[in-house]
Amino acid sequence: MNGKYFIIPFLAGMAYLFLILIVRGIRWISGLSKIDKLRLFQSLKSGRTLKSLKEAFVEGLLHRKIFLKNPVLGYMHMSLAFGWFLLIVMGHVEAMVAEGSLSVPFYMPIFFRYFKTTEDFPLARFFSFMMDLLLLFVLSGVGLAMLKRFKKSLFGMKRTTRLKLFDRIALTSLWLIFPLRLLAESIAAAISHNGSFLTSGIGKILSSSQHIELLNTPAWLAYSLVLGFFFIALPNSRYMHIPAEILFIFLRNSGIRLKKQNTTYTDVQVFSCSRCGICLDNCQLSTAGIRDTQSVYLLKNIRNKDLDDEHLFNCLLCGKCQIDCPVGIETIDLRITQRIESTRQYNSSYEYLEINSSPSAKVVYFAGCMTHLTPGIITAMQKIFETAGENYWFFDQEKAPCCGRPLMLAGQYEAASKLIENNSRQILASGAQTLVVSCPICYKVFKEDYHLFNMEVLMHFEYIRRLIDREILQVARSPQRLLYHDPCELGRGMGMYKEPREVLAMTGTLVSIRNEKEKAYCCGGSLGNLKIKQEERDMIRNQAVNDYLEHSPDMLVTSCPMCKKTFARNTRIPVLDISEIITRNMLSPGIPGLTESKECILEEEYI
Amino acid sequence: MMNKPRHIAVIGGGIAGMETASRLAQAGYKITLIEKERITGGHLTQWSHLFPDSSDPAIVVSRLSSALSHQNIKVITSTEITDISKNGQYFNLKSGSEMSLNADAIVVTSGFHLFDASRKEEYGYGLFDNVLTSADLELMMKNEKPIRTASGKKPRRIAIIHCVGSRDAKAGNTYCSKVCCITGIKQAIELNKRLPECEIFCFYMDLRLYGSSFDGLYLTAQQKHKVQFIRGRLSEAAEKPDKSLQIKAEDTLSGRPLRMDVDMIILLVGMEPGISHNNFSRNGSVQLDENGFLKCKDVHAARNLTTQTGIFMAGTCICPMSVSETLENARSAALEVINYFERKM
Amino acid sequence: MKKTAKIKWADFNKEIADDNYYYLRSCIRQNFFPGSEKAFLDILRHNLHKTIFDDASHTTCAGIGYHADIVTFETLQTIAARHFSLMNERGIPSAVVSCITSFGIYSEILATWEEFPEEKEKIRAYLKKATGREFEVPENVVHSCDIIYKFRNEIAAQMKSPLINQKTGKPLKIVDHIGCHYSKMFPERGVGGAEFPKVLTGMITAWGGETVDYPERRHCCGFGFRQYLVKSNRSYPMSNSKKKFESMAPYKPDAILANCPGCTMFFDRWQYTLGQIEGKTYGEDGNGIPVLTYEELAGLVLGYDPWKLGMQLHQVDVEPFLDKMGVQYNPDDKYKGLNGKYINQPDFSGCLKV
Amino acid sequence: MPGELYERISQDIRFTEGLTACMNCGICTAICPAAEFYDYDPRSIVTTVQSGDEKTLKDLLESETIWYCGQCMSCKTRCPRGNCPGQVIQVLRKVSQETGAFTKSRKGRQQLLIKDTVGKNILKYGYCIYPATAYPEKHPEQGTVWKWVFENSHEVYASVGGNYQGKGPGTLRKIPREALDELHRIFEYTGGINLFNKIEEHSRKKALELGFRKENADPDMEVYTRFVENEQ
Amino acid sequence: MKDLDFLTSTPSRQIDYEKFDTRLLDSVLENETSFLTCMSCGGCTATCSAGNLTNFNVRKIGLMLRRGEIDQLSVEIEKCMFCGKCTLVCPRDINIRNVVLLIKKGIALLKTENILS
Repeated sequence: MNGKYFIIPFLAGMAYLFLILIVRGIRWISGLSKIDKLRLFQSLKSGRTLKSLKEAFVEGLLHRKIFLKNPVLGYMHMSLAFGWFLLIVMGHVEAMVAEGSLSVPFYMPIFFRYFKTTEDFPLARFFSFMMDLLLLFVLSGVGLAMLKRFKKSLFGMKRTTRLKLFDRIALTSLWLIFPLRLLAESIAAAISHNGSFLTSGIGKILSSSQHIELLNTPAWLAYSLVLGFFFIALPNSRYMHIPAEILFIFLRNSGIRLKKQNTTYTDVQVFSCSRCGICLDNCQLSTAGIRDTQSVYLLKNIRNKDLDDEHLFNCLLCGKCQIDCPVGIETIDLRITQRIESTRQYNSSYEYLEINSSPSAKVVYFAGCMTHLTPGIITAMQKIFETAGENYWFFDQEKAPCCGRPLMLAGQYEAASKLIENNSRQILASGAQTLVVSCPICYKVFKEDYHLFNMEVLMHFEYIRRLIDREILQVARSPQRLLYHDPCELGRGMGMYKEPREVLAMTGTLVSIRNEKEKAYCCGGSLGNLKIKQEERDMIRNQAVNDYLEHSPDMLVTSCPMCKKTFARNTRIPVLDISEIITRNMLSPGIPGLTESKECILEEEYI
Repeated sequence: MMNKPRHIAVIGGGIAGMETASRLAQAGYKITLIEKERITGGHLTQWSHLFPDSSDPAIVVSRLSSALSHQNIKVITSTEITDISKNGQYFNLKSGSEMSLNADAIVVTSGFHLFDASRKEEYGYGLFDNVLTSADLELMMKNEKPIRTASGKKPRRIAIIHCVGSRDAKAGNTYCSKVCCITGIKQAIELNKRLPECEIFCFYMDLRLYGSSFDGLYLTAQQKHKVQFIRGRLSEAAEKPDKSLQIKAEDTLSGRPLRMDVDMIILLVGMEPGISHNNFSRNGSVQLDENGFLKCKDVHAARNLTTQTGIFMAGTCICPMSVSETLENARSAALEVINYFERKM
Repeated sequence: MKKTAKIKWADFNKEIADDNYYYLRSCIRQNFFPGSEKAFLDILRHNLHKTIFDDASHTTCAGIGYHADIVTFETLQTIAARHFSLMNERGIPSAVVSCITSFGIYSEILATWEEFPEEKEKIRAYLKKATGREFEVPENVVHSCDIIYKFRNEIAAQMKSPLINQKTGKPLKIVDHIGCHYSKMFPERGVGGAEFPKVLTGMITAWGGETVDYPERRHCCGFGFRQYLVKSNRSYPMSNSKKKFESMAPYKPDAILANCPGCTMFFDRWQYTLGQIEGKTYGEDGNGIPVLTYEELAGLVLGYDPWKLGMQLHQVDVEPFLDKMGVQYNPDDKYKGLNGKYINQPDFSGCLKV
Repeated sequence: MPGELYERISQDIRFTEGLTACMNCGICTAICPAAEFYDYDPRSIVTTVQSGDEKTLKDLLESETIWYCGQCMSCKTRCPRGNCPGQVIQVLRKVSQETGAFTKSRKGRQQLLIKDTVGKNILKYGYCIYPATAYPEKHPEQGTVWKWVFENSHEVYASVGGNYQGKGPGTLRKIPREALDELHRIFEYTGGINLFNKIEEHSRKKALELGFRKENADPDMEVYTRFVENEQ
Repeated sequence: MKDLDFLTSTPSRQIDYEKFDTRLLDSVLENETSFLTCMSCGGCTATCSAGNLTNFNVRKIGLMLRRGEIDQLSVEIEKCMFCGKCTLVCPRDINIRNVVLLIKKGIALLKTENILS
């Protein structure tokens, strides 16, 4: 067979790709901690492997999540990935049938039409039809991808990521692979009359040319070349996400999690990002014109090792990017880990902290720094405790450190642990069983990072709910239309959507909107973002307010003092905390009947 | 109606006098406006920019000047009234022995006198080449001169000193001159526009920015023009061999003394009562208040009335005022004069 | 509210009596510049033909004790009242005070009595009880530098050596230092007010010299009373003096002229100390800057022998200045006693022993 | 709340004279020689006194800070309200000595040293400073020339027309007995001696408190003096 | 040199504008322009969680930065808890948390460059 050398680029690319993948795979896996390696090993032996395989198939090839979010985009990804996959599988079957052997050289199916010019094997027509059909399937995806690149709005996307050199090579190669395959096969079909509807059709047109034979080898060479290019570019481009994602799925399913420092698991996640850009559309920072700090850029920056604080810390940490990530990258924790790395050299020791004696109490109330700026919530909570006759200790009434969460959001993990340790000791010393907090920021850190043993940590509305259930507290229903704003730390952060709504439903009519729960807006106040300007925060907040106003609620209710403060700056919509709504509609003990609820009381704030 | 037009003498051809004169002339009164300088317009003729909008004071002056061409107005310049006396139902005004004039009423609009900065010796005005007053700076900018040190160099750092001659028992003035703070901020901004590389510091005790847009100007000065504000009153300035100035103040917010070298100092001089006030008060015809300004009959209800019936007043001879306040005050004085004659009829 | 008159201090001349003075001596000046007080009396009597009474009976004013807080204000006032009583006894209406601290104290007492007459009556009672004396406030209390300033032109008329550098023909550059208590408290009691008193510069220019302004000109020498008197506090006065030396050194002054005995002494001594500890000098060629009292300067101008003026008692050698002025002196007489007898001599004089 | 200490401070005429109402402009601190070399801020002292709070005043009287002032009175020159923080300091120091608060601070305790040198000179010789007691070993900064003067005092003073320890008028004359007696009586009748005694008495208490005790249980003032001299 | 038994001269407490390193200030101003607009009202200090526990003064942090007192600043800045109350009460909406972050970062950098011990 003359001219067989044209497959060399393909072979070289393939060899390079596998070499890199093996090296990386070994490095990533060996870089895991001992315990994580054990986890991986255990899971490979168990049924979880099957689950991972299935997930890899469903997400990696079929792109289920993208499909659900955006069918056109999903189809595009699926046609490329799954179509190519099928082409390879079908090609191998065809080659095996044609050769009558289970072992054919692995390049054979790729260049099948070049090598096999006759249709003298069983089901040859069927195979060539299927192969043409699959090629068309893939080409439709390529077509869409080209269209998307030049007219993204057709895909319902506002923005796509920017490309760098290797991405461009890989992308161009990828775009060219299938049209060139079509061309090569069509030329082969013109010469050997072996194609099906697609290739032979084009072959017929091409056969009008006098020197069609002369074009055959160059066309296959071109096809081989772009494949080679693609494979060489792949590990250095975003297409690395294809193999990385598969590994990611296996590691994740074996129970490996992100740590407070970078590990190779971080790298696996970083490389698993396909830069599909879905996170860009979810991100509210775009509303404020911030367009270079989103998760996809963060991952890119980590990969390229050019992450700076201005980008790292300009994120609300609201978690909206994470919920829709088709790959399931833990964008929030990943960013916090980077913040920990970035600020590791300057953590505070808070040597001035003192342990004061704690009074004994049944319930400890921790208002938190933010609640101290919304005295309305404190007053409401005190009233609730008093009505309930609770033996409670207001831990931070006079002097107490912060809960530590804001420090964590700033990456100051070690420093936060000092506060956590100090607070824990004092809270535990009270002998209380329950810790009530009125701020989701505190709630999250108390739940996740404090070690309070048997002590139960409750958000204030959970505590209120118990009081109502036990008929210690009675609330009246008012006809008010209440729109509940999910705080990020509580909703996406802790998955609490149902509980606050249940409490609110007892005292008013809840207005349901499209952008709630997982899709809820961030108020823009976020302590997670250390770089954003106030005007930008205002834009983000106003976007939410404008949407809320369309549903004409009587009141915006939230369960986060920070959200409350943020919304209070926009005076178009009255905003209250759950606790305040409850105290307003609380029936005074002994005096049945509705306490008068005022429409909107502008409470005195510290500002 | 009146049989014979009443004759009113307006003493002082600054903006208060010009505005009062033109308003009264429009109302049909005969006006004699007496100005001691060669031209009317007062201090504004020496000024470059008005706060808060950086507009040109020449526009204000020329509008007022054209109103003076009214047929009922007679303008006498280069004449200083040295004595006022009451003569039956007339007031008699004298300028030395050269001029004598009778009027049915008088409006004093004799304005203010800029604090003589050389009285604060420790600031070195008149001693050191690079110590200027806010008025010197205005004149420099008005004449489109580049802002340079005495030796012609571009200043790298300028200090603007608030409260010079104001709120100062040592200078004999314990009142606040009110417009200096905002003038300082305006000048800081103008300096930054002309010298973008130059650091500008304001030394203040309190920023008394009473106008609705003045605080916005303060913000702009900080934000856009990188003007820095240090809370502390300048204690002394001293000249260094290279003619730059070493200044000392306390950074009161740090509680520590502060020394700084600057290439130029701008002293925000306050308004003092005009010297001619003594001429009016000498024979007891009008009284002065504790700061030496003309005393109002009532600080709330009768700000344009002196203690002498028939003698009115307007503008900065009453107290420090901005341009817009002076003009408003002048119009209210005109109204008081008209009321006075209508009641008399 | 205390208001001050709206005047320019630069034009201010205080009232200084013409003749017939009562001399109140200074502790520090007698200790460290004994020749200066002698020279002052000599100049007044022999060059200016004035009457000045030098009383044996007056004592210290206790001012150093007062500002170091171990002497009460009442004690201080009564001591001053006793001195006024001594003046009354002699019928002399005008006091000439040699010390700036004392001058400040008399000024403070007179101002207090003016504002609180009942305080004066209290002191009258104290003095009566303690000594049986009565007193009236003198008509005029000035510092001895005020007298020299007042008659600076008369002195200039008798001048033997003007303040001209004999080698270059240019005026000698002299920086002045005014003692804080001369007029910082009561500007109306200093010639030219508080900021730029003319009392010393007036002498310098009248005698042909030139004065230079320097940034720390008005800064205190750093005496600080208790800050100097207690050994462990002495880094404070030294730091302050050092600040002044560093500020004046770039102007290359030929001498420092001070009107306060303490300041004169400190500038002289701290240059030595800084030289010893830090190895640094502030004058030319590794020397210090000579420090002069105004009596010494007047004496030199009038042709007095520097050793009779007591200039050998300066730690910083004054010879370079004398040479520039062209004053005739015999170096061999520097350490000679009353009858030309050699007294012995210091280990070394100057700032830095090399 | 204003209490006894504020009463006591405000009764001194120097307080009336020295403080009207401070507007916190900082002009005094700006040129204060002590503010530069000590952790000292006359403005804030005046504000503290102005607040009149008894507890804060007590702390102030026991603090180091009131002893930092060098009494140059430069503050008085510039104050736009005509105040004199230096005079306020004098009053605070007086009250601190009267109440014994001065022994609570290192710098305050030094008052004993000043009383024992300057105080002694005044009463013994009628001079604040006296050649015979300006010992060169205690005054190394006075230099080699002073050592020469000290060692040859009679000859040196005589050579420049002095009258050291002589009769009659003149430089460093001996103050006549009658004059010294009058001076003594003035000190006695005006509370001067009383102040000396107060300083001594409180210092003795402090010496005992610090455990400087002689065999007979009296305070050992020599050791205490050396302690105060060398305290850093 | 001779030891005359007492300190030679005391270090000056005076803020000397001619003598400080503005690199830290410059880097903060470059990245957080809102810091320019501080008017030293002290609202931040009044609300500060850390300031409630110790003598930490947020307003003075800004002053130390402006006056180049880096040594003191490096000690004081450690006390901040990042709780963000200051940012919320600031009448000029200064992003104080970022200022603190930038200072901490800058100081760490100066330390690595051995400029600060």
